[in-house]
Amino acid sequence: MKRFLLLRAATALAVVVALSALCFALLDLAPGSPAASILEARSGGRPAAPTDVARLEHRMGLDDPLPVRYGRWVSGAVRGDFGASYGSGRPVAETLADTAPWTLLLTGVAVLFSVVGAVGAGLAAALTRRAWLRRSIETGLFALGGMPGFVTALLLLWIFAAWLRWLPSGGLARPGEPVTAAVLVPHLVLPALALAFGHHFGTYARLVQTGVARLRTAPHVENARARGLRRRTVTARHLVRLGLVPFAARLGVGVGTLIAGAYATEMIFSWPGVGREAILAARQQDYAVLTAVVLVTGVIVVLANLLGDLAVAWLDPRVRLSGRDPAAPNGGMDRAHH
Amino acid sequence: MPITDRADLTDGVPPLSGDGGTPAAPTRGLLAARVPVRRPGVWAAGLVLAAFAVLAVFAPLFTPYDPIATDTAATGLAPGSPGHPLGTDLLGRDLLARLLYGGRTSLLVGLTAAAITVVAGVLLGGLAAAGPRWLDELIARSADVLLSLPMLVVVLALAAVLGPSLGTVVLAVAVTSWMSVALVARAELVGQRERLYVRAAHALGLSRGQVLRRHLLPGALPPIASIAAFEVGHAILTESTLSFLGLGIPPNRPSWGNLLTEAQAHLLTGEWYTVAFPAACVVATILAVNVLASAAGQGEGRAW
Amino acid sequence: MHKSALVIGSVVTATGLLATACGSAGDPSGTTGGTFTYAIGDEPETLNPALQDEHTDPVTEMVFRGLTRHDAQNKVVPGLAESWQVSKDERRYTFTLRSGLTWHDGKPLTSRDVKFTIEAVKAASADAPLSRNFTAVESVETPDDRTATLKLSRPFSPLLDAVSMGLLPEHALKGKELTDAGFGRHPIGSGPFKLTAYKPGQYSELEPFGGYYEGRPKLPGVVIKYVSDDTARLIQLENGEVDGAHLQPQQVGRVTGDDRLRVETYPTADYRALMFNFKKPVFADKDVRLAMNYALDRDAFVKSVLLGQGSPATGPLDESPYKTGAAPFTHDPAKVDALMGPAGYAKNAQGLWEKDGKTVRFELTTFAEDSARVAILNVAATQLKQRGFDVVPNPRPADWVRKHWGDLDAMVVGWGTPYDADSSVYGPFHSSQALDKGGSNYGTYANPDVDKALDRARGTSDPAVRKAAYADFQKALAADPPFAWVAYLLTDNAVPKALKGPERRTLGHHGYGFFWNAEKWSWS
Amino acid sequence: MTALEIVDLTVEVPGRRVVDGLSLRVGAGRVVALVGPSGSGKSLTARSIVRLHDPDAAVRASGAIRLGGTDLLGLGARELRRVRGRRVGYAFQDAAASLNPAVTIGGHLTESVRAHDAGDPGELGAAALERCGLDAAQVWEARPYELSGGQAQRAALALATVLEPDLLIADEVTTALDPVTQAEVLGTVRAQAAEQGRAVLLITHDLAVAGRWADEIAVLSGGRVVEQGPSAGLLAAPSAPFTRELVAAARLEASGPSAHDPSAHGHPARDAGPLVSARGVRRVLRGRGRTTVALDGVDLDVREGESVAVVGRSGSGKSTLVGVLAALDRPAAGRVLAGERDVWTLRDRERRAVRRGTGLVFQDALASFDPRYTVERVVAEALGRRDGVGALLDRVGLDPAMAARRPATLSGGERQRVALARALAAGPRLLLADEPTTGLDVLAQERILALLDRLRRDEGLAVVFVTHDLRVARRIADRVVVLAGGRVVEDVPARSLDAAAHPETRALLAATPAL
Repeated sequence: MKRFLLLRAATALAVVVALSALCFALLDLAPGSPAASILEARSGGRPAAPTDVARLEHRMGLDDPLPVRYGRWVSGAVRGDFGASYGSGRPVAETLADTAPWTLLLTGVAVLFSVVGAVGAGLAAALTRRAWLRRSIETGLFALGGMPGFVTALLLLWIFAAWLRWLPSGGLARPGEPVTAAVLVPHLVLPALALAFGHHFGTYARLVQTGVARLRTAPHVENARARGLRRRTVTARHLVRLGLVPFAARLGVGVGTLIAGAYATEMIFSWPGVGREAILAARQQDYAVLTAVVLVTGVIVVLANLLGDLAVAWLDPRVRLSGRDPAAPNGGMDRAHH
Repeated sequence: MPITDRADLTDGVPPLSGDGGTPAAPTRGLLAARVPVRRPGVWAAGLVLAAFAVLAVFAPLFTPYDPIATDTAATGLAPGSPGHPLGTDLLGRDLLARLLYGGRTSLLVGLTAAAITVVAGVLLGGLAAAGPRWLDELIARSADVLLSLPMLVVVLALAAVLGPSLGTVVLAVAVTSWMSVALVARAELVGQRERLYVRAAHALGLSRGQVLRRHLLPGALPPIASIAAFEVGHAILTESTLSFLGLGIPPNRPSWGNLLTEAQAHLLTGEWYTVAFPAACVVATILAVNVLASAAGQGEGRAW
Repeated sequence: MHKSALVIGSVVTATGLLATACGSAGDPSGTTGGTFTYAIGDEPETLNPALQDEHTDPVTEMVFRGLTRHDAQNKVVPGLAESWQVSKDERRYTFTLRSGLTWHDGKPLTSRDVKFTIEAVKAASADAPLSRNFTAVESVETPDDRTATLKLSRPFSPLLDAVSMGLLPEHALKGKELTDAGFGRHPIGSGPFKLTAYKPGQYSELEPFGGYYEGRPKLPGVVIKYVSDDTARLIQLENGEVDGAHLQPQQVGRVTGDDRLRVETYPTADYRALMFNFKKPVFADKDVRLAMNYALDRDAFVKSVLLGQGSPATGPLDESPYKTGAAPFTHDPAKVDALMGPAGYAKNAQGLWEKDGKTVRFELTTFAEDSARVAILNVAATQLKQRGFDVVPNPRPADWVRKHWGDLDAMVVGWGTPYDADSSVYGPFHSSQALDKGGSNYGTYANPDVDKALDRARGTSDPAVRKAAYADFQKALAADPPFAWVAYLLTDNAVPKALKGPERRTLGHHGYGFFWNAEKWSWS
Repeated sequence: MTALEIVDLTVEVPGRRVVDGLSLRVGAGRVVALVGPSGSGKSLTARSIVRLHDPDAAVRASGAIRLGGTDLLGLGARELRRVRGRRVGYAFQDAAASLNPAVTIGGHLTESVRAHDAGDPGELGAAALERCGLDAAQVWEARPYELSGGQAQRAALALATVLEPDLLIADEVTTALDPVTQAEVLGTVRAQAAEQGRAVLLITHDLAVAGRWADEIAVLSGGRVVEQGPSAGLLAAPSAPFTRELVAAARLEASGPSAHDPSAHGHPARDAGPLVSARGVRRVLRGRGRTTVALDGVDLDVREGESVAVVGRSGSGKSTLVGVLAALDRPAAGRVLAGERDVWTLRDRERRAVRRGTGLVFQDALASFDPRYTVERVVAEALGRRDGVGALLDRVGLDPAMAARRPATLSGGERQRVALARALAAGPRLLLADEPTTGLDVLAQERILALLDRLRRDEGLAVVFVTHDLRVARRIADRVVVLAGGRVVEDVPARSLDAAAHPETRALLAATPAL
């Protein structure tokens, strides 16, 4: 187990390093000058004069070679200094400190919804003997799976905020209102639901369903029944735990999808998280912010993957022996739909 | 589920299947061929896809309108208006024409992206499975990195380097989804390689190439076909999401994603059908594709 | 049934959540009598007025005040300066500040702040778009606390307009960069409202400033909420989560039916036009450009793209006091034929104008992210095509456009200002401002008559001379059009019926300026 | 005293009546073996006792199953649960698979005790483990996959008997075990039955096992008990024709002219050089953190026409040896010679020719066929053409009409013949057979063995036959090689096996039941 943990952690670290280099390089490849877009943003969308652009680029050090800039960035990043936003001049670290917790909260709750809902629906579909129930759950899951995440979000917004007016449509709280739990919860429900339902919810539920259904006639489940265990014990201890392994293996990767999905969800629900920050930064070519956000997102995803691996190892101790690829024998359907 | 990466570690005797007389659980290969015939849903899904494909390919035969030509004399017509069965948008563009031509784009993106994804994924997965251990590790770790990288960034960079276009979307989808195919292909090939019948084939004196061609690839094909079908749906979904974020198909080329994006501003202002039609097309296509994909991957405990 | 327990449990939990949530959701009665909450799409990068252009966002507009300001007719009137004198040679402006002015933090506001502001903006050059307005200022003298004298190297008539820019506090910015992020988010101004909280990505909260020179504003508070999604903004308005909101044209109809709300529709000086790139030979013939100006059906644009929220545009100064109506552009297909025929063009088999085997073929592009511009592009392309111009509509992403200004054929652009005409016509139309020279004349339009008229208008503050110069300018432009003008936009804002005070004025880019007289607003 | 009485039991699965009027008694303290060929309804009968069918399959049972006066068939789900585990213990064929890999052995025992509120789990569990010959302190915290096959089966047995049930159903519990372990496990079962007055229903296809460890044998055929009686008497004087057939097959006596008789086959090839030889072969297996030396300096020659049985316990390296001899697995040290040539210095193409010249048959025949292939394709692939498939099938005693079927639809014996047909397609001089009859019922086993005899006799085929069953080894081989810990510990002619001296061989001999 120790070896397994170390191996996983080392891999995660390597992934983060590779990620930082990759996203720095990727953003560097993007043409178009951040300076131009800053100036344009400042002048109300009017095109900026090329000489001004060149001057600003020089001042921002954007004309240094890529390795120099990467070195500068890394040496800052390890000290928690991600530079300042090209646009507002605000330290990126400060922006992250302001926004990352909200994204974590949103995705955390969405993961919770996703897990509770998918496990619930999947188990119901796997365990019920009523064909109509199973079929209607399956159909519902299929329908959810066919809907782009943003459509789901808009639909929820339309139903619960615009039509029924049960829930607020966005933000953390009313402006000026202290952000307390009682205020936050209703504001959180719609975006978290949208995020959970809009991103692989069906996949998860189906993984639970097939994972559990496949085990229903497994010898150890049969044995558990033959030993006169209570149905609840058989289901919870012998059927569900191992049946959740494929789902858990997939969930770690899925969190990445979810966070990426949060980008659009945060835009729609005015949720002040890193995703919204990233989209805005991307539109303004504010690479200082974008690079940091991507890195932070990547770190969260890597951590989520790590947690997913640990969950799998906990659910199925055999995995600890092999030390890698807990998902692979189950088909490893690691589709990332960001 | 059982982790049998070294079945020959002990001389352990594999369990018998039941009393031995009755056929064991049907194998996947068998089912892949059988399932579609048995399930009406599969036929329906195939029909829907075929209909969409025909409508898209022969779009000009089904509508006299140019999907991007505006008509300021016929703006915002409701469905059922004379000459415009599905109505028009606020610029007077015929919605049916836009849906048909949009289907062209979306299906094209879906199919080509899925094709590239699957070919690349199988190739890389095959390399990982067959190649030396370091290559396996390299591919697996690259997949890890890419899975951790929000797709948005990749697409942003690609769109910036190549300019947003259909090709960029296709490439973006492929670059960000080959990993799943590669992982499945690798797992399948490794799993197949350790199956007894592959050993039996080697024992017959077949060459590596022959074994790969006759046994490994056909064996890995159903799950790959299944994932390929999912990729088509995934690509269409991704196309629409990217277009929604303004990173996808150039806005002037109708695609279902673009139609949705344009229309979503009208969700509350009366023109609900501008959202409903393209959304229905996307959902129906992905449903159909998913039904087919599940049928292909049936029995593997695989989900979509 | 044990197996259903989990499912039912989760359903119960979810329902419970919903139930809790419902209690605290939308309160349709609004907050009448309290803080006015207004939702807008764009959030500025900074609240420093010197880093914005003359069209400032609502918060900056309310927090800051300049030496001068604009009235409902966009005329320059006293702001922090109670009066000013201009020397005969128009190279010396002397401003007298009102007495007893203070900053929001209670520090006194003096002429040294005027000097600091102008010098800081000048020094910031590229960082501050408005520095272009102060290039002519040679020095600022402060003989006493209430007097500031600006010395100019040459006459620059837009100066009074330029000093409407919000004044910056020396004590808060001394020794710092003008782009200082802290100041950009926690600005100290001298305007009618004081910023009490700014949550980036969420909202800004303002309270009335008691030390404002016209007295404490009547509204007990203003919140500007940043809601980028148009639909979400409408929902929040309807739910009562916000009291007022900036509206999209297609949303006006829906809000009009709401008996709690009133829609304030104001004209803007923000026009849309098709800009031609004069480096492309296809646009060399002015008759072709004239013909295109006659080929556009501007009323159809207003009706379709803008849903009535706009008016036809024929030139850059239609919403300006200098408007002459020199350009007779209407939708006139016969005129198109009459212009194209003599110019040597004939319709080919596809019904396209053709000369020497070449059609009038060009790509019409615009920022793909701006859906309103894309809509204009498509309608324009369709209309021009119907009249025989071989237009290829192709919106492109802003990044791409920014890199390829010189290569574009034609582009849907937006310009215009409600303030001094100079700032929105000199840049795009004067040949000295051509793209290659680092200016914003992106089409590289060059017309000596236009140049002469613009220079004349800029060089004097004599209203009569300026009027004549701009008349000449408009005439020259109409004869040799650099653009095909499409429409001016109207801007719509929903406010509660109980809110009194918003007053119609021609607004600027983005419809910014709605809060121009917020200090006078009150609940009825 | 009758503990279990089954009266006129009929079990139907959709479309088929599998058990048809079966009646059976098991007295307290008695071990009754339910013996029958594959498909005779043994397992279904056992499962019917505690209604352990697939929840989705519509299995219908009628008749009466009385356990000390309770009719189990009449019980509701709640009452039945109280019977399961407490009054009826059930031990499964694949012990490791029948335990949850995520739960420790102690955890399994604890939950069983708790489910019936039967007392202190730690105490009862430990006692049950001790009874089954396991050290509770050692295995309590272990997870099933950490145990050896024998340990797992003991643990499963302890689990089935932790609450000292009146009846233990042992469903093919030792089929996958080597004879030594089998003897230990069944010895325990029998001892416990006697000590605790427990009735044991021993389901097995192996008549010899039944004869050695059961008090009574009930022979099942076509869903009925055709004969029931005390083991010794029944085996000595079977009365029902089917029983006679079964007993004959189980005696493993060659029916035709013996293959052992050198004069019977036309290739007295003792003088010729070996077909294949292993010289100092060492093979190391690596897997999941464990490294095992599977073969350690093995020398072996197989000559033309010779039949060599390789026997040994689980893990002794038997199957590894087959892989090495087949030129499939490369040894870490030592040489494998085909004729005079070292196969691992040959070029790839030549090595493949060596493989073609060697037939290989696996225990799990079905798994050795590509699931997409029909019988015809399976054989044709080895043959290189389609037209000889019918003849080959005929040669292994299969109806050529079977060519169109898929192996999955065939019975175990038929599959193994298809495997043989494939192995013979390229006309090999050597056949390597890795436990080809393990898991087959005696009748099917006998048919395969007879077929091998005939092939040796008619075609002079050399055979290396891996088995853990000394009776089979005796029946098929000229020479018996005993492996232990990856080494050859005994290499003797089959007829002098009884005189073998090595303790490993003695242990195997002692553990092997005989009729």
